[in-house]
Amino acid sequence: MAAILIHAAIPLTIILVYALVAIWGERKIAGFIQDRLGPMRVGGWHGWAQSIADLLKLIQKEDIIPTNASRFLFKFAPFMMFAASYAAFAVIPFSSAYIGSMINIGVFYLLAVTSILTLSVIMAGWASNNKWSLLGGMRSAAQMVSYEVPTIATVLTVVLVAGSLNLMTVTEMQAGNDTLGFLPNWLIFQNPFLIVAFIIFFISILAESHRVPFDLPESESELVGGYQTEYSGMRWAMFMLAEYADMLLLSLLGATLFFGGWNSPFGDFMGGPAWGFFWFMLKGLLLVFVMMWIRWTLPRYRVDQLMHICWNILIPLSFINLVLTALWEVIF
Amino acid sequence: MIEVISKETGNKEMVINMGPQHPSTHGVLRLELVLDGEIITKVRPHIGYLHRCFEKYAEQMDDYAKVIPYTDRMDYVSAINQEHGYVIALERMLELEVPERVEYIRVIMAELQRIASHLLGIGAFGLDLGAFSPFLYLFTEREKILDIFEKVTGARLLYNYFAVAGLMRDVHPEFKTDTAEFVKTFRPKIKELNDLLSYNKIFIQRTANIGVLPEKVAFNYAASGPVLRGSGVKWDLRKNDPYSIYDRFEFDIPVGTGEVGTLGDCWDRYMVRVKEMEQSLRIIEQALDGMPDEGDVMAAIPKRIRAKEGEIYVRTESPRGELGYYIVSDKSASPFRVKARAPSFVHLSLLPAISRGSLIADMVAIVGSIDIVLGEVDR
Amino acid sequence: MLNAVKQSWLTFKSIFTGMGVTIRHFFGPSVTLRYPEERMELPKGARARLFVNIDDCIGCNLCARACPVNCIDIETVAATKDVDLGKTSTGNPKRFWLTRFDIDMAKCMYCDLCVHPCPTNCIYMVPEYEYSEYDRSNLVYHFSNLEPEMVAEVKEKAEQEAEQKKREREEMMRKKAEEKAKKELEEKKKADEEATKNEKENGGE
Amino acid sequence: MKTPEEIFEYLKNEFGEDALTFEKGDIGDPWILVDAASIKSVSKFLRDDPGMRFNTLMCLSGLHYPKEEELGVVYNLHSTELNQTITLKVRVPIDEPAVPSVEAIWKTADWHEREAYDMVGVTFEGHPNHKRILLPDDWEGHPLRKDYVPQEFYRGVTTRA
Repeated sequence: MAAILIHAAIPLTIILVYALVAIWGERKIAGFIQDRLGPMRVGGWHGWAQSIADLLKLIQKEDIIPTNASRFLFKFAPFMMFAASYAAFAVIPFSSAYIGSMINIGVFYLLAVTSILTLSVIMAGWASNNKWSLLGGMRSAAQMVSYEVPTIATVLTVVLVAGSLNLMTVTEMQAGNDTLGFLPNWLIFQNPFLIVAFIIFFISILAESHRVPFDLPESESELVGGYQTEYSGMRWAMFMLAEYADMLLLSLLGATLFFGGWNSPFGDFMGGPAWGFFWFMLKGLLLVFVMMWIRWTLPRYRVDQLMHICWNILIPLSFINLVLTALWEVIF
Repeated sequence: MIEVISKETGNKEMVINMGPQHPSTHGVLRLELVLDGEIITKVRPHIGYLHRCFEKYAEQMDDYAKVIPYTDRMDYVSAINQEHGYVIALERMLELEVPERVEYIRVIMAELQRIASHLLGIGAFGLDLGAFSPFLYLFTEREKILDIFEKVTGARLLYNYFAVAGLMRDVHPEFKTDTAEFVKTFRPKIKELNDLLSYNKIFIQRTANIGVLPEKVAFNYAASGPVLRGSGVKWDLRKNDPYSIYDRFEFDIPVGTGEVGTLGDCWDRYMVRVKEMEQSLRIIEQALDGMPDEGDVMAAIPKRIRAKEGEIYVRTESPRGELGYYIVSDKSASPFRVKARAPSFVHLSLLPAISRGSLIADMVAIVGSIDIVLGEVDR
Repeated sequence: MLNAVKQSWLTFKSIFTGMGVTIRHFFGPSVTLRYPEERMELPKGARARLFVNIDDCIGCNLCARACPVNCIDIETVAATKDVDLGKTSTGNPKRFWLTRFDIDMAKCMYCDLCVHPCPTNCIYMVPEYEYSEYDRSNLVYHFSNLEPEMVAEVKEKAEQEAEQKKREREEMMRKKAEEKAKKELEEKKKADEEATKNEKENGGE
Repeated sequence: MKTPEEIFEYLKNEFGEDALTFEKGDIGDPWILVDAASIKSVSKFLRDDPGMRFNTLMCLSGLHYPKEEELGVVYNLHSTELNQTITLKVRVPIDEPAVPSVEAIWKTADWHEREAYDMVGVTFEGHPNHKRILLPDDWEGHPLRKDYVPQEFYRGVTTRA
């Protein structure tokens, strides 16, 4: 029992600490990109305690439920959303010494569990009984269902090369430093088609985690706040938390599949479980940084263009890529 | 939820209120949208939330000059241009001579204000489409212009700087160097804007072929300024009906080209504004060269203006288009009637004509591309 | 197919160009001020608050009349003959006690129209912008430096003088009227006398 | 390019002397006073005639003349093709302020006419959406009339400061 609790507590702690840091970090990054400073007041050095202050404020806020909302679903949606992203962390290998649950179908489980996010977004959008929320919910349902296909196809490509659905095994086989003599044995350097796969994967996770240029469900300049319009206080904070957790989850998945997970880029140098955790988080956070960087650069797509990109470009491309990878594997 | 069955398609339609409090209606504008899914079948703009009785105030004032600060408040983004139109109308009506130096300072100020206004318009347009950073970069540049204005006029937004046949105060000695410095630093920023936003493929996909305004419709709706020029019409009051001393300067009229989509789409209107800023810089440079260093900034006119009976309609090119003042005077000290023909008002009225059949996201782009200021729409 | 590849490439290229611009800004300096610690220096002629140098004010009311929003409220009392209010620094003689000179900064629209008509340049804008208040009535600035007792005294004096003047005028009027009446009476008398004389003369004939 | 006088002569040949009068104030622009009944046909002629080609209606304003107890509508026209300008004016009695709408000729007149109705109370016959534009639909009175007194209460809310 105690072991289970500890296993459950470790990812939760990581998520919570990460969310506080990432929200602060995103504001700082946005600030620096826009020639500002971002939060500077709370806590002294560069306003590091800003997220904590925000969290305290959100906890104290009134919990408003619209009169005509579907009360149960309205209350339940944020928790379900957070639960889905949290549960998926169980199969992420944080270090060579730690993985929440060592199951053989890790990737499959992760993709299945994250699909629940779609449900909770629709739930929130529909339960609010607000037209903007409904539009946001519907958009996001379409978007997430669609973009799951290229995500799965690219993950499948990796699985094909690695030969395992267990993320720990996938990571372990990326150890070592002898691709072309000096590069680490990461999957992205193994095979030219995996580079294409990574690009498709990265675009898809941008869309899956509602980041610019695909942030249509909550695009504030069109739909006010999308499915979050009617939420306030703690429930809204849960959405925020789930969103950032989702971002981290998909980035970590990307780091595991393409960038060698907890493997050090320098072979055995700076290896070991503790350094492994460090490298893993560093890789994940770098991807998160790129997502934020993109967010503060680009405008967003329109909903039909979003669908066009997915169904007409990414899905065919990802399947062609899958076939070519298979050929490459057979030949070499 | 209000649902209606469409007579034409038989689909269920949803009525949705965009505004008056909505992030991308640029103020308190309410658009009543009838949606079939996400496709707009009908738009009904509702205005008047910012109506501040400018015309009634103008009649109630006991002096023609007291109206000038109220003209500032119509289009608060380009206050100088609003004043310019009003004082020119009065000067033409009373046949007053304006000193040379005043004309040059007025042109420099008006062109700086045009750049400032376009910066805000372009920035807010990008913001509507989800690009946040360009907005703040452009705002930084706008602040520099406002700094110049503050040093000259004492105010940052609502200047009340132009007086009838003169200026409220002379410019400070560093005015020329300050402005020249700004012109120098601003040119590279336009290139940066083009890199970051104008030629960004996502931005082009969002704005090309959207909200197409054909030339004929534009004339019928009396569109003017960048909206008309975006449709490919070479029409600029500074060239076609020159006022002040604009006939002395050399500059081009940028028009829409349809290079990324259809002629007269949102991108063309946007690009006309970007190119216009470069032309304004050219005018400023020429005006700085030609501006006399010494001279009066106030013509010798009686302290209180008393007009004879008569009326006049004077139009000037404000950043948003043709700004007209129709002034009727009787023999009293206050105007009998002042009507401001606001370009934003006219442009907003053509919104239903160009937005039928588009998506909600396009609606945002169209409203942003015609660049309305609600203060001017409602007056 | 080739076109699609080209389009995708152009899309990526434009995205990377944009990202290049933002990352340059990321490492560039910040342009903002951290307000309470750092303050912007307003230029000399900035219009942020109205100020009245009350010693120079002659109470001519021109500024109040120029104001489009009527935010200046002036009450003057004519100085009595026995006091000399002196002259302003510009040399204009002062003839009025300024019992009230209030400016409601909540109403003011910073248009600068009141500054120009002033004959002694005693009302002007100062670059001082940090004067927000919790109560709107605190935004009414009282520039008159007369104590309430002084105001009362001055008013009383002025009233007395006015009354005296009135009385004097009445006196004068009465005198005039009396004189006029006298004159008229005399004229009438004369006329009467003449009439009787004439009558007599006529009657005598 | 024609001067207003020439345009007046041109119009007189077409519509006769009864409907049109040429007027000018002591200062400013001259205008042509048009009979309310014929404003629509005059407008259509001005737009379509090859010698006129007034393709834009720059401005349309409503006026109130308290002394004559009349309302006026002023049309400022411009031809971008021939670069000429003319001002038309219509005056109607205040108790029967009906003017034919020119919305069908220049679409821009739509909102301008609604504003004129809202502000001075001229009614436009044949306007497709004849409603107030700036003020709420149930407002009383027309604010730009010289004798306008604002209503005390609007839906139970005082209109005083």
